[in-house]
Amino acid sequence: MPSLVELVQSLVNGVGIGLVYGLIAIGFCVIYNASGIVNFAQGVFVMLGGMFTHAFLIKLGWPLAVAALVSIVAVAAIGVVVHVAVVRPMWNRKAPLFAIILATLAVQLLIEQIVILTMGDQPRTYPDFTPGGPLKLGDIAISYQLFWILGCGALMVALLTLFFTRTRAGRALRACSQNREAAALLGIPVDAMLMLSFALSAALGAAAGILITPTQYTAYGVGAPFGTNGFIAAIIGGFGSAPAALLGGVLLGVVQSAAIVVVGAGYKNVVALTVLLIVLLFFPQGLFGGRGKKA
Amino acid sequence: MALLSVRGLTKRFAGLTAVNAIDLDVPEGSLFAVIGPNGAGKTTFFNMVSGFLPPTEGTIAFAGADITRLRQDRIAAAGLVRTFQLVQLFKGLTVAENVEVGFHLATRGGVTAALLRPSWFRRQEADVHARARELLAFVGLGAVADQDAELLPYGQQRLLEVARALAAKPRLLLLDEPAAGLNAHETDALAEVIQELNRKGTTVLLIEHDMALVTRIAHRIAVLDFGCKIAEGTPDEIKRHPDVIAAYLGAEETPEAAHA
Amino acid sequence: MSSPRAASGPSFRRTRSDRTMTLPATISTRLGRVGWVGIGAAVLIALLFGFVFLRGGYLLTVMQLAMIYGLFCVGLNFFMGYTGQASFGQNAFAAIGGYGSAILCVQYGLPPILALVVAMAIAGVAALVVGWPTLRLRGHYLAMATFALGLITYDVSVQWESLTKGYMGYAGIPPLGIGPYEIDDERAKLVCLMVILLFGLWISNRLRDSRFGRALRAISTSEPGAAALGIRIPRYKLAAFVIAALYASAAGSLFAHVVGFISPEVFGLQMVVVTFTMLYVGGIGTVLGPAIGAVVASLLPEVVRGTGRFQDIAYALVLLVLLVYAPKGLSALSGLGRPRAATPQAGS
Amino acid sequence: AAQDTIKIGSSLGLTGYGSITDGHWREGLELAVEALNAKGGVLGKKLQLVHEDNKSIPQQAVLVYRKMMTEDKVVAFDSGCISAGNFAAASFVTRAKLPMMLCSILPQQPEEQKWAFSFLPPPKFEVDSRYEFLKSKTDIRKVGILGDPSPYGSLMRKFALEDAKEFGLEVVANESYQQEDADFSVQIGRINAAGAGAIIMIGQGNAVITVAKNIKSLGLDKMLLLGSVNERDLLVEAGRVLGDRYLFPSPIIQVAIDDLALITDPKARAAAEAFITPLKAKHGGKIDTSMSSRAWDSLLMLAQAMEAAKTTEGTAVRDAFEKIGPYVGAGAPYEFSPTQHVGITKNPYVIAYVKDGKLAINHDGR
Amino acid sequence: MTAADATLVDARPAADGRPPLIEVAGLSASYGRVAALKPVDLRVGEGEFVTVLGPNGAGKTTLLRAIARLVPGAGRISFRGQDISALPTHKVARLGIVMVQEGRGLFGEMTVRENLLLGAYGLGGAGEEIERRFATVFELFPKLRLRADQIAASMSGGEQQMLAVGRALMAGPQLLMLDEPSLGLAPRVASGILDTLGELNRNGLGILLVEQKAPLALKLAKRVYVLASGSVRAELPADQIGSHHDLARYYFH
Ligand SMILES: Nc1ncnc2c1ncn2[C@@H]1O[C@H](COP(=O)(O)OP(=O)(O)OP(=O)(O)O)[C@@H](O)[C@H]1O
Ligand SMILES: Nc1ncnc2c1ncn2[C@@H]1O[C@H](COP(=O)(O)OP(=O)(O)OP(=O)(O)O)[C@@H](O)[C@H]1O
Ligand SMILES: CC(C)C[C@H](N)C(=O)O
Ligand SMILES: [Mg+2]
Ligand SMILES: [Mg+2]
Repeated sequence: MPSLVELVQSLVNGVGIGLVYGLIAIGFCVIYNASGIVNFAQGVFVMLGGMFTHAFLIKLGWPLAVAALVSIVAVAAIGVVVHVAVVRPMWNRKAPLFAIILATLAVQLLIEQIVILTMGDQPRTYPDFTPGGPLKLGDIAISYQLFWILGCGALMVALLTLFFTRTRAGRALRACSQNREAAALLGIPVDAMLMLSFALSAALGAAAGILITPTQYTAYGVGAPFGTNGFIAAIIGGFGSAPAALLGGVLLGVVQSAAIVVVGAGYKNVVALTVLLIVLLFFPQGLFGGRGKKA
Repeated sequence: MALLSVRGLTKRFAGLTAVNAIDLDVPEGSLFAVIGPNGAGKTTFFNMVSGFLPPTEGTIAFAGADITRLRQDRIAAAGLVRTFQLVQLFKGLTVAENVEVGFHLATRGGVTAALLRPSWFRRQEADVHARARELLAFVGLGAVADQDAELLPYGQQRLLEVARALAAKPRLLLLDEPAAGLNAHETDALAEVIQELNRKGTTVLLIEHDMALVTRIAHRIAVLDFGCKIAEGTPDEIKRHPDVIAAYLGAEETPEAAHA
Repeated sequence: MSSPRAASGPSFRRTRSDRTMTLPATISTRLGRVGWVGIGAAVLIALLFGFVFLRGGYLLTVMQLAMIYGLFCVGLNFFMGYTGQASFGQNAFAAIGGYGSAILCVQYGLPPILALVVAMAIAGVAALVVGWPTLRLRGHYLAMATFALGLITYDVSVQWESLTKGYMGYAGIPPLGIGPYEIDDERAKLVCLMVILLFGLWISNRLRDSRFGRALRAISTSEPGAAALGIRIPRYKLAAFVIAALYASAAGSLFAHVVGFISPEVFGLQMVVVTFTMLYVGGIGTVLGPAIGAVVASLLPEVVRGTGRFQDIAYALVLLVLLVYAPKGLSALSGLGRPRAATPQAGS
Repeated sequence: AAQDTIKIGSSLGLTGYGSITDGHWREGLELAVEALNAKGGVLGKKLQLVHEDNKSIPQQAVLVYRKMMTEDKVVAFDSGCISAGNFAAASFVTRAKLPMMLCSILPQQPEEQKWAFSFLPPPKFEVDSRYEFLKSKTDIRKVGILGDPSPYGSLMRKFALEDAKEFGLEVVANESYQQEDADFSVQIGRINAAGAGAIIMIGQGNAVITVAKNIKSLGLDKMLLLGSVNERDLLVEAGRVLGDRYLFPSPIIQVAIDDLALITDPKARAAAEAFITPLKAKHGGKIDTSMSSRAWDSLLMLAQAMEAAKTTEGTAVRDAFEKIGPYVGAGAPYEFSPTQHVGITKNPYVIAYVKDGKLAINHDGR
Repeated sequence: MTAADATLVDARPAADGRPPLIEVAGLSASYGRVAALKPVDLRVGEGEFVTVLGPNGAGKTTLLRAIARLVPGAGRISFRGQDISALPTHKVARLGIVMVQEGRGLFGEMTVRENLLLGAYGLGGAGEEIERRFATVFELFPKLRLRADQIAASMSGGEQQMLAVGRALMAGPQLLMLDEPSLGLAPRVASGILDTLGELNRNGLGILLVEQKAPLALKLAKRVYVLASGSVRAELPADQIGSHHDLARYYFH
């Protein structure tokens, strides 16, 4: 029978990894909100964020803030390239949505291979932003980096929510996803908006990667598992809303850690995904996605 | 006896009562119209009757049997078929195929029959092909039978939806604004189609804003406003009904519409 | 940045709900009938097939796998193409087929054909049981739920070592055969798989143009419209799902018997990605598309194998070009040749 | 021209989870081919290495094995660590009567094992060297296991559970993980809560970095991490996090790369030197030797068997290979025989740790 | 044919020499091989109210879409003398050419208010002007004020049509193109909208209206184009078409 401390520590650990999932999930929301596309290349944006920052921080010795900023800008630029070179031409040819999603998978493969060729396949990591730690609350340990993740995650969620509901550009982005023709007829530059969404989403992915690399590592191949977990988190939350995505991630993390305690790590995904299925059966739009249900 | 009999039918959304305790009897063989201002609750009423929305309160009986909360396909199978205000065509299918789908209830055969194609099944398929074309000719779409349904202009899409519903051989046909988007001539043609099938025995319940059409073909009219039934009667009664004029028609409207 | 032609154009026409909820049926059906172009494509595939058959070598294996994946895709096409639903988890049923065949043959000594059929039955029942609650979901949520099914099956096949031997994999699975006659020769195997795939296509074609197939296709574009005409949507979706599962299971079994070895990775995410590629490259919702896609997407990596370290890059680039320039699949290119060509192309 | 070269095939997981290991395996093979060809080749012919990426999945392995058999007409295989891929191909390679040298464990079917030779140290050695270390150098008596479900890992876990008693140790927690997991805190927390003083990690690959990070962020500053054999880059990266609390079994050559004197047996040192000198010349300082040295050995031994058999015909080469007898290689000593197809029969590992970004042997416990 | 009718109205630029608000010359458009619009000439002067009539499938929608650059067309479109035939849709919109689509084209998952706000997208952040326009639209369609926070897709058919027209007005158009705005509206509301259009027109707004309901459409229009099979069959002064006038003779043939 696990002790209370052990249980609480497991819960904290679950929240910790859940925040990581949630952070990745947030990036999905932007492109989805703007186009209805699930960008499976989102995971590689996360990966690239970590890779670039590692290169600038460790190899070139830049200060963290500068390394992070430059990485975010660079990844955002890659997001723009993905849009211009792949998504836009497909969209303009009326490609089915799932074909575009498939294309983002091909983009993932492409970027991964380019990373292997240019940066190698070794994993990299760098230290926590704040040295020392963990914070000890009695016997419970919480890593400093978690506070960074939590803080930045909350900030990202808040800013995104404001952006989508309160700003003209944010509204316009959502409009593009719902009816591109109508949006264009109102003077919204639809292509530019979509491009913006890819840039923003890539930037968010990069930020996530920068924040979570210290808790683990990054390497050319982490995009797929990152993307998968982020996608699951976003679905649990209810696709398309940043706060829900973050919460969905936390929920996923907590369920997984509970599963490890109860049935062991081998079946943790089986349990977590079964829980997900059950959640979906009762909340077919995700836990926090009740809005806008059609009759 | 009434073919469709509705008692106390109510639908509430969050704070809004879209349909409020409506009683309605549609006699077998009649051509019945429901009119009312925008947002009066007409479509919501249809949605409940056809099983697309669960009512908050009330009962719906069709041909003597209670169909409240029955699944949509069961209701259709019972002989109550509807069209939609926003057309719901099968876009990837041709015009003829759309109508062929309409024969779903009138035909049988699943995977096994499709694989083995026994002679009854082949006959049935041939029959369906032929009758689909007849129906299309009947509503005036014979020329575009092999075209992609998606590419029809709006008015023809509405006609196609009517033809498709007819294929299901409904006892009661619910039409939600079938004349929207049709011009005067096309509306006339549609009116003839509706009257013709009514003569052949199909009961029709019709939502329409085109008063000229309604007053010309409907036997009886019910008027909804703010979810409530404010009047019911023959076209003549309704045209003169003060509440209806106030709520819906507007003083100057009646002559205008009549002459169109 | 903006080319006015590309920026305008009818490209905006589709709204999101069009794109998410209803999969691709709009493109599909009008190209679906096996017309002239279909015959052309079939002839091309037959030529490729003949070439590989005569040339021999490892391309036989490539083609064998293409036939197996093709069978999988023909099944998936019932659910994703005709019915317009998303499933990212059909690999689960392939795993049931594969492991069913392996275990039934190796542990219980069943003859391969019988094992294949029994495994299909198991997969069918499994699809029925999980599909019944799951198929109420739509769009991305259905995609996710099915994705979860695939992941769960994967993890179970890894963890349940007493049954599946985990990552160690299952070896020594006997080849297909009847009685004492085993199909051992690579060419014979290929022909056998080809016949099975043709049979699968024949079923697909028959079902598509029937009352059953029309109902599926109706559901894919308008569920309300279909329901209003009396189509029992849950039942038809479930039927399509089960059919897809039966095909997937058969494909999984065939893999086991043809290769003689399976392990969880065979039925992993890779399979989902590969089959999706095939479905979209070939043309989803068409009868022949899945088979064409399977052959093209299987041969493509071999064509670019010569690029060595750049193989994946070359593959991804070619795939992207295909998706960009034939976004509705290769068999949709044929639409250009048909009268009343369907889709307006921007700037053309 | 085909007759002028002897082609050796290699199925490698150059992408996917085997990428790092198999990348090094390829380096070793290439080096051996160059060295052999410089000396005139084998049987008077040049050796040629044909390798294909199996993407770390069996379906691809089947394809590339077949491709190398039918297109390149290789006469033998020397393949990487993706066990499942090698298993998948084993049946038809066996039927074609081609010998296969493997970085992975042996296939499970008896008739397939006749044609396969494993250069991977048996899993028991990895476990025992760590247990021995705990027993003799520390007073830790309770350990927790954290392992992945790879074929090699599963075997190792079996030994870890069986052997503990022998070394006076108790396994108080038996946890598992998956290669791609992003966090192991829960498992580590449970191992800690069970009172273990050391984690026996079972499984190669990047995960060790995350494990080290997790131990650190849980503030477990007494916990030792005894990892599996691994690539130099990973060892160094994890060592950077945990310092000398991260210990791992290593073939001596991996530690001795800058100081061959660490290898005491002169014969072994000579073999190592023959390997390391060209390796350094080719790849500079940043090299890993734990995989590549055995790859090198495997190819040299294969060449020796061909010379002995005076042919490249499969059956003859295999029989000759079984007769090579004791062989002191750069990575380990081997002793293959008709009944022994796992060549490493003596524990080749020392326990090492990371010191100033380099690997060091742990002589004194801490 | 209708050559006589077609010359009843002088289609040359207005006497003051100003270029017309919009002028279309030889505009054609096709979907694949379907020539939905054969070369068409059409003009709306400053402050003019022009109606396009025509049977189903005549190409009316296509005409509007081509002007809005939603379908690529061949031919020349100029707006106040400026050639816009190569501009992307959103730039055309920014010039003040605003279109109410057939089938409404709402942002279904957004609220009524958000839809209206997006109508004023071109205004940027200018708060006061937006408020003023809100007031105008709400006055015109009080229902929209009541339902300001309802999700657009859940509005009734007619309410959605009101929203579509309201949203277009939020854009402060120079030329308002409407594709069957009366579709699904109760007679009172339909004539209400028409009245509003009339008033907007009196205040100088140019309007190009596509309508099936001839009587409604003719009440306000100065000129009428009759479109059939993708070509302009006639161009008539509206007052020439009384209730007695048989439009059908232009439709067929
Ligand atoms: N899902 C919903 N949520 C909230 N309100 C709804 C919903 N569906 C309908 N309503 C509201 O209920 C009222 C009745 O709508 P309904 O569609 O039945 O009207 P209608 O009579 O068909 O109008 P119209 O003639 O304009 O089509 C409307 O005010 C509408 O906004
Ligand atoms: N996307 C499309 N692809 C192919 N053909 C089309 C497409 N859209 C319309 N058409 C065809 O173009 C012609 C003109 O259609 P359009 O929609 O412009 O007519 P309309 O006059 O607006 O008709 P309605 O009054 O019914 O709205 C029709 O024959 C129609 O079938
Ligand atoms: C040595 C290893 C890398 C073995 C590998 N994990 C496998 O068994 O597939
Ligand atoms: Mg309505
Ligand atoms: Mg139109």
